[in-house]
Amino acid sequence: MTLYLINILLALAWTAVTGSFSLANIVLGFVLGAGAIYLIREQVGSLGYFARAFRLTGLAALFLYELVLSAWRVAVLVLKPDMNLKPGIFAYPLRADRDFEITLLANLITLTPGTLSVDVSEDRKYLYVHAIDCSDVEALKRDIAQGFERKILEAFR
Amino acid sequence: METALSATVGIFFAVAIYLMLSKHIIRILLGVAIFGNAVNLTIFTAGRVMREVPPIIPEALIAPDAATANPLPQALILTAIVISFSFFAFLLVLAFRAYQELGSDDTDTMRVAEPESEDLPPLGY
Amino acid sequence: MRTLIFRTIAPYLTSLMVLFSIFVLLRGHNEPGGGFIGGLIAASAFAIYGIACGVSPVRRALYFHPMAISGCGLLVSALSGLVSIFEEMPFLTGQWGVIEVLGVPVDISTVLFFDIGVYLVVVGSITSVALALEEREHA
Amino acid sequence: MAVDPGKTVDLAHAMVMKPVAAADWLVVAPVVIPLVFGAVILMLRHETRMHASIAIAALVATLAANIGLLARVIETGPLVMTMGRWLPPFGISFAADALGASLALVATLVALVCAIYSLSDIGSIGRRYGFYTFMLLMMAGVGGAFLTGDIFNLYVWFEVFLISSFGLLVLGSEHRQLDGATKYAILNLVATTLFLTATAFLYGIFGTLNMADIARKVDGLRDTAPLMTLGVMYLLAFGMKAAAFPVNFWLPASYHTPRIVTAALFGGILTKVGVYALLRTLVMLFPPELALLSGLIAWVAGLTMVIGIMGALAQTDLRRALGFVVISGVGVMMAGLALGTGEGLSGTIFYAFHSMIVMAALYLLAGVMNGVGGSYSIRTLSGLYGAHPMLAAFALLLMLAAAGLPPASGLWPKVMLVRASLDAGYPWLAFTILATGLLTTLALGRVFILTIWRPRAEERLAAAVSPRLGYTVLAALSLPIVIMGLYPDPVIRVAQIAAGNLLDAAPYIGTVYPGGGGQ
Amino acid sequence: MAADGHWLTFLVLMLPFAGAAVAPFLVRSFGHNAAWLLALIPAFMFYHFTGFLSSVANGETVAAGYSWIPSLGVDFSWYIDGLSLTFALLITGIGALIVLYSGGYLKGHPHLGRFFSFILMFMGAMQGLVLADGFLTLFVFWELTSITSFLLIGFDHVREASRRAALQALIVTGLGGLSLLAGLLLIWNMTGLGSMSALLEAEGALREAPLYLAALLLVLGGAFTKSAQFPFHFWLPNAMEAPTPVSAYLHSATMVKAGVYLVMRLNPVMGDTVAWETILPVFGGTTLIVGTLLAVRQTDLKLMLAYTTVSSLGLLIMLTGFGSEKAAEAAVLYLVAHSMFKGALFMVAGGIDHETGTRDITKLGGIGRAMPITFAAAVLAAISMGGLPPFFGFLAKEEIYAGLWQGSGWSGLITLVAIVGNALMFAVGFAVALKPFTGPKVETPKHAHEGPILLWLGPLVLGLGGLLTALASPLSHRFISNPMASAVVGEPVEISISVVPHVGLPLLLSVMTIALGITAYLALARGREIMAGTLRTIGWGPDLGFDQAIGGTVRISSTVTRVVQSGRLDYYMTATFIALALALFVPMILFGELPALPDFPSLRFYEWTVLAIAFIGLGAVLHARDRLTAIVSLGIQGFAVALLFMLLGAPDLSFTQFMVETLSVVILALVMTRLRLSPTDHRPTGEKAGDIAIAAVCGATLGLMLLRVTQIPFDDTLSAFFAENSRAIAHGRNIVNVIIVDFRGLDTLGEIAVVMIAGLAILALVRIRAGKPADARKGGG
Amino acid sequence: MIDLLQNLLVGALLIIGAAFTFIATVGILRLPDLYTRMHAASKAGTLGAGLLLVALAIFAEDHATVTRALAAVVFLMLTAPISAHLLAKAAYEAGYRLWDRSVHDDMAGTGKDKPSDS
Amino acid sequence: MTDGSTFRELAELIALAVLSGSFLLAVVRVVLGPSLPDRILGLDMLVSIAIGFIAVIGIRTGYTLYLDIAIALGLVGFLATVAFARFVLSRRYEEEFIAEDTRGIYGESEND
Ligand code: NA
Ligand code: NA
Repeated sequence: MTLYLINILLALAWTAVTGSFSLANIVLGFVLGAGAIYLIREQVGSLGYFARAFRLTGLAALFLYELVLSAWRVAVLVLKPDMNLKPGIFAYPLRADRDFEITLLANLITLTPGTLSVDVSEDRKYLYVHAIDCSDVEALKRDIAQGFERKILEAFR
Repeated sequence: METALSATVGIFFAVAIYLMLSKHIIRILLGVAIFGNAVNLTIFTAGRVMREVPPIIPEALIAPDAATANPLPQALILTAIVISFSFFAFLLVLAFRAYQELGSDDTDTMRVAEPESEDLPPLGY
Repeated sequence: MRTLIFRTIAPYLTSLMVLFSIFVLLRGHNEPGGGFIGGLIAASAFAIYGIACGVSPVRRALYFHPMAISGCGLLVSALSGLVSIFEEMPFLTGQWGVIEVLGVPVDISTVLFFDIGVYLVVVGSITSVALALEEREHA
Repeated sequence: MAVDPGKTVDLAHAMVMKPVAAADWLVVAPVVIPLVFGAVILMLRHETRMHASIAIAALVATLAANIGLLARVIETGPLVMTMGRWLPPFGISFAADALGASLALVATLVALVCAIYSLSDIGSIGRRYGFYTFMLLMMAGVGGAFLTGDIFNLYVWFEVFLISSFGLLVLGSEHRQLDGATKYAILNLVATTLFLTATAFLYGIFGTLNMADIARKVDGLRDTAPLMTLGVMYLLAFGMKAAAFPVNFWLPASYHTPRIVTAALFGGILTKVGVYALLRTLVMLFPPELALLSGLIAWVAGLTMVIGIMGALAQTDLRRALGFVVISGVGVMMAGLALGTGEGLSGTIFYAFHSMIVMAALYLLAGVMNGVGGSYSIRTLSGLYGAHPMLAAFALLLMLAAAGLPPASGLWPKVMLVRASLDAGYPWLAFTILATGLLTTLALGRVFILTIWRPRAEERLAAAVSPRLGYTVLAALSLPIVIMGLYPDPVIRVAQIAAGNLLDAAPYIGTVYPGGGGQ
Repeated sequence: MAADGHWLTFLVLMLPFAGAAVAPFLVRSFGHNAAWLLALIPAFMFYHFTGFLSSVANGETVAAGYSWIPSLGVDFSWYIDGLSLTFALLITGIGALIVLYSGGYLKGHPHLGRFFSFILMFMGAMQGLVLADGFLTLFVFWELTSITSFLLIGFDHVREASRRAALQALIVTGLGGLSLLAGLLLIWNMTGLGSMSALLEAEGALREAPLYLAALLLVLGGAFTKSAQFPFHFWLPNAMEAPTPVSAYLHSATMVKAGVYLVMRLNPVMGDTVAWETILPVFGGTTLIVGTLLAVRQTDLKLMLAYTTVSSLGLLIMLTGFGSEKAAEAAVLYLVAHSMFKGALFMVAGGIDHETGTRDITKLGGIGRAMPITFAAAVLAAISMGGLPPFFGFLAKEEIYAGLWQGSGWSGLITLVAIVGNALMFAVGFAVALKPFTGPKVETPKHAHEGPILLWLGPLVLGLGGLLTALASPLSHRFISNPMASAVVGEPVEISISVVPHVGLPLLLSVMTIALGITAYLALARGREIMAGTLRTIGWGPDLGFDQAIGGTVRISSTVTRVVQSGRLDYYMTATFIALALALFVPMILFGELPALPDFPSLRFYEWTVLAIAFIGLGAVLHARDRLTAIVSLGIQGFAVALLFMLLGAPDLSFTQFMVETLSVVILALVMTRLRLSPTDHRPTGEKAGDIAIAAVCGATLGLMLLRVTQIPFDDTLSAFFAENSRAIAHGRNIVNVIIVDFRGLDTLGEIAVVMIAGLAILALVRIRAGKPADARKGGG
Repeated sequence: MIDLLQNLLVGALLIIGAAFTFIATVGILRLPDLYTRMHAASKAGTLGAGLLLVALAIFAEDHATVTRALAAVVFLMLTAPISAHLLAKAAYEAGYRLWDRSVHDDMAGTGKDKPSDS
Repeated sequence: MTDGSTFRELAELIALAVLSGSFLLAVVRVVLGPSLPDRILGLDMLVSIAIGFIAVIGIRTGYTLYLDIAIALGLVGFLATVAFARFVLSRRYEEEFIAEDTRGIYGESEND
């Protein structure tokens, strides 16, 4: 978090020096600031900062990919003359246990293919997910566990 | 455009009034809401209509260089929308409380202020 | 409605919306927006907060009773119209001035305060309604 | 590109350059003072002890401003202030003429007296949930309605006092209140919405909202625009607000349900705002249309009077009877509108002053009677004379006032209206006015002999509420009633000036547009 | 108006009201003896008016006053001539005696002070009435007499009969008062003359006015009700519920004569027409006969006197309207005589009641020995009433017959009526004066003995007055009868009649009357039975009719109100929208305000879509099976309107509309949470058709009106101004917002006031619950 | 060249975005129960609107618009899943059953589907 | 030859047409229901479409100021859905209501 602040300060310094407060210039300042911090990564112990940044980026990329994919699948499904659906709700055992992680996971699941978070169990052990194709529950669970949940845990721990 | 809007306004008014002739407060309230929209469209149309050009002066100019939509009716409607929203909210809660206390939203049965069987006042002296 | 997911995300959403509402308020003079719309957005934010996390946190967050905020708004608007009496001008005549904040010139005007008053009235009243109804819900 | 236009633009093309003296603020003071103090009271929600004093102080200040305003208007003619310094018709003009200023004054007087009576009628819960805020904002709305010179702004002030009256009406949430408020709210909302619709059409026709501007443009549009339909719409919308037959239903359905001080405020003030708006629009803006509608309005007036007083005769509940008396008074005022002559209009205006005070006083009287007699029903209320002769005296005076008998104020406006009716060739209207007076005597005379004179069957109850405060406010209202009854000349003079301003709008227009041209 | 020198008269006019104000305090200090002090007020007034006697006798009149309501051209003015002066003297003179009598009669009454107040107020009103010159001065005092008489009749308000009588008198005389007002205003309108003196000067003006007959009927409406002419006579006997001083004063000597006064006053300007000379004698004669017949029926002393008063009033009206100079003179003489003898007899009746505890003539007898002075007063009065010499009543009676008999059939009929009426009055009068005092002693509730001086002074003075005025007839004619008769006739007249009987037709008729009267006196008991039987057969009378009228009015009112104010919101709404439909449709058709035929609109496809969405939303709201669907559908049309605003260049509107629609739906959802609603609402098909018709007409006409409006060339000065100055002066690029916060900031100030109040009102609604005095929760903070 | 690219990109995004939106609406019409319909709305719908906003961002010249367009996308992504979750949960707890040909329901019997509190 | 604006304008029209169609279809769902959550879903969909519509109109007219409306609509549309969900939840045990509400599609129509 501290490093994030430092990065912002660097960006501000950049804009002050260049005398332009335009958005592009701020972004440029931020990127340059990140580069500057990267240069001094070992002194300031910023390895985790970048690693997390990369993982977050990875999560975002995965999400976008999954979003497009899911939208596409839904499109195909909907446009098919014969919708051979096998929907259902399954309980997904959570590894994540922080509110924030659970929430993020649930939201990502909702936005991705064929799954939709309905609820979290009282004891926060299970996430109830509605799937549009529930013929193979275990495969679904596996996908989530190795997809989003892993990435989230990587990014935030 | 004005013709289409006039017709629209007429339909809005008709629907609103039909709903307001109901015995049930919730329906009357729906009528009130539509009534409000009808009036807003009336104000809008009465100020004459122009497509798409919002009455906002471009950054570079001191005054619009071309005709814009008439801003005054818009300002009037804003005031009217806000007011009718306030009234709608009040009426809604009033209806709700009336329902809670009187047990009905049928205006025929919630006649507490003017009860049905009122006897004559005393005729003596 | 106080599900874990909603409850976790609602405060962030609320602050985001309040921020956005102030943005809408301040730019209203030049772009679509203004006190009323800004106030509605902020009130929506508090309503979401209230639905997700309960009424008490919202009341604590606002500190003042929403209707007092509303009254304050009306007062601010009316008073901003009264400033012009000192300039021998009619009620609600806009007074414009520039003050320096840390060396940066900032335009201030009675018109802006008027709009802020509108904002406060709307935030206060609508929030009050929403909270009162929400509260009744759990009575 | 820093645009600093103030320096490059000649302000005189857009703004009033003449400095505005602080004394000119009298014209907005009746709105601003109650508005500001209403907000302050709301901010001090929990200091309920302070509410009444703040409200009374605010109303005293408003009353003072109103007195100053009326004095100035009588002395030097209409007073105008265009908000935001914009030239009329671009800014919203407040334009006080004798009509608006005098009605605002009387309304404030009534409100002040009601505020004093509320000390005994409104508890801390009522205060906490906004009684005084509602009341002050209602007065701001009423003042605004009387003083504004802009027709859309008139709509806004109508809504302000309407929503405030809703608040007052529901305060307490008793069953009857909720039912009454539902009818009141929905029907009144229909009325104001019609008003707004008519105003939309008006704007579409005239391209302006300033009443002086409309008045000077109207003759040029008479051949091309659907002004008759417009006039009828205003007649209907404001007739509803004024509770004229056949659109008077909301009033008897609701006025008897709230706290008595609220009923007094309503009974005194609200319908008169509707009458005022009728006068302002129909007489000042659409006189030829009014002339064509004269017969219709005369019928409305007559039926309103008769239906109203018949309703009063049929009631057991004192407050409900008074609601109908209010309606019958509206009919009397409509009569002057139908005649449209100077004498008729001044009769209407005088009657409005009279009716505001008398109806408020009658409701307060009912409140005091209930306080000492424990009921509003003329079936059970009785035996008040023995213990409370003062009450009997007030009751008698107010009965005479309402019936239009000397030595109270009601006589003179009726005389003026009867004379005007005979002059204008409406003898049956004169007859109806007089017959209504007789029926009012009957209705209230019955109330008097039953509640005041009739002895109580059981042992007399100790007064639940001390009538002292009630006597004070009744005395405060009786004083103008008697003065107007014995020496009506100043009031008639004001009413005549007001009527003159309506019939000849030239001074009004001239004040709003001092240059004669304007734009 | 000349004011100088007349201030004393003005003071005298106001004096009784001042006396009314202090009376309760005097009574508190002096008890019933305050009467002596208070009697000084009328005594002083009487004295003041005697000062006018000689000048008035010389044919002078005084018209004076102050400008009262210059803006209406109304003066507070008075007119003193023979007519008003005589009345004023009677009012103040008898008034002084009545005040004294009241002190005795109501001695010890807890509300004696109040009584004095009322009686003094009445005195002031009555005096003002007869002296008033300006029409409105007259009317104000006229109504004040009705009001004070209401208070006096209802003085004993614990009794229902009192209350009824008071209301009855108020309503009947109130009816007349309004009729009179209408008449006076009509006269004023027609002639431009607003005062009696002016009217008297322009003698012919009124008779020739176009609406003379209407004015006459209206004025007579006032006079007849006040003077208890048939069929309005019934209130007067009922008014005997009042304490006896009131009966003696108001209901014999003064107030009931107000109508006679009015007729006399107007005789010079309204008389001498066929209408006048028909209506007055017919009503007067009928009243005379009916009154006497009903008097015969009574056993109560006061009621007997009351009905003879009705007769006398009828006689006076008949005489005044007969049209001959002599008849008018007779009316004058009879009026003066009647005031004295009837006032005396009432006081005697009251004295008897006071001392014996009963007024029932059948339960009285032989108290003459116990109450000799009262007996004497009674006999004196009765002789005058019977028209026997040498009393003033005799002069009057002689003059009556001299005035009425003209040889024609009509005059014969009238004369016959007068004879019958006088004879019966003779009988009743002597019955009252003799029956209780003579014959064997009858046991009475209280043991009879002579009352205190306060009780017998009045009747005795009045009884003697009837004798003295007759004996000194030249004097009384010079100062009283002649000036008054001149005023009534309208030109100077000279009355010559004296107590010395002149042999002639009048004397013959008098003898006939007396003979008939004695017969009737002897057959009184039998006559009573016959009358009682007759009335039982008829079974209905105006008095009963009054109750039925009141009850009927209330019932009809109730029925009408029940229809008009049905208590059902849907009726109210239906009526309102029918009114709207008519208000729009009729002028549009009648005045040709329909729009020109428009072209078919050319819209872009997505604009059509938006409109279609709106209509689908509306349709769904209408068609919705349950209210929830309707609510959701409501969102659709609001949504469509917002889109429409966006497409039409109104971003602020669109923005606001979206927000507001959403919030409306949110609040609906929050509120509806707890509502358990029946899923459908029922509207019978017939009702549905009606509603559809109303809605369709309203919608169509509003749409047409809008179209019509948009076909007028538009004046966009305002918007051009806003566009030009929005940025240049008001520093804002968003013109709409600049309008809202600057150009039309006041609208917005009002608007936020509405928002604030709505919030507060909703809070009050939600928090305050009936029966639970507090807001339960502390959460409000 | 930049203009061409921009226009082509904007045009393509417009068509694709609109298409996804359309598909979503077809989905909510065709799919058999509430829960399956919500898939269409929360995915295709969100993506459609998002793409159209991105098209606007690309089309716009000034930074403020770009930022706001992207902010709008983020808001959309943030709120869409939550509203889907809330609606699904509410509907399930309110007793709206799954489609009768659903193959699996782990939530049945957790107490969410029947009265648990007073 | 061209800067591709013709294509863009065509795409705008296509998008508007498609979105118009979507509007109508979503409205159909709202109107048809059959259950309350279905209608809410339809409304939610309408909001999404409107956001897209605003974007397209913004491109077409060049007035990007409509964007703020889109943002606010996103936020407040969310509030509406939340409130409706809350409403649905609060009615959870009204068996009668639900039975009637769901009869159309989950019951008879599928089986019969
Ligand atoms: Na506004
Ligand atoms: Na009123």
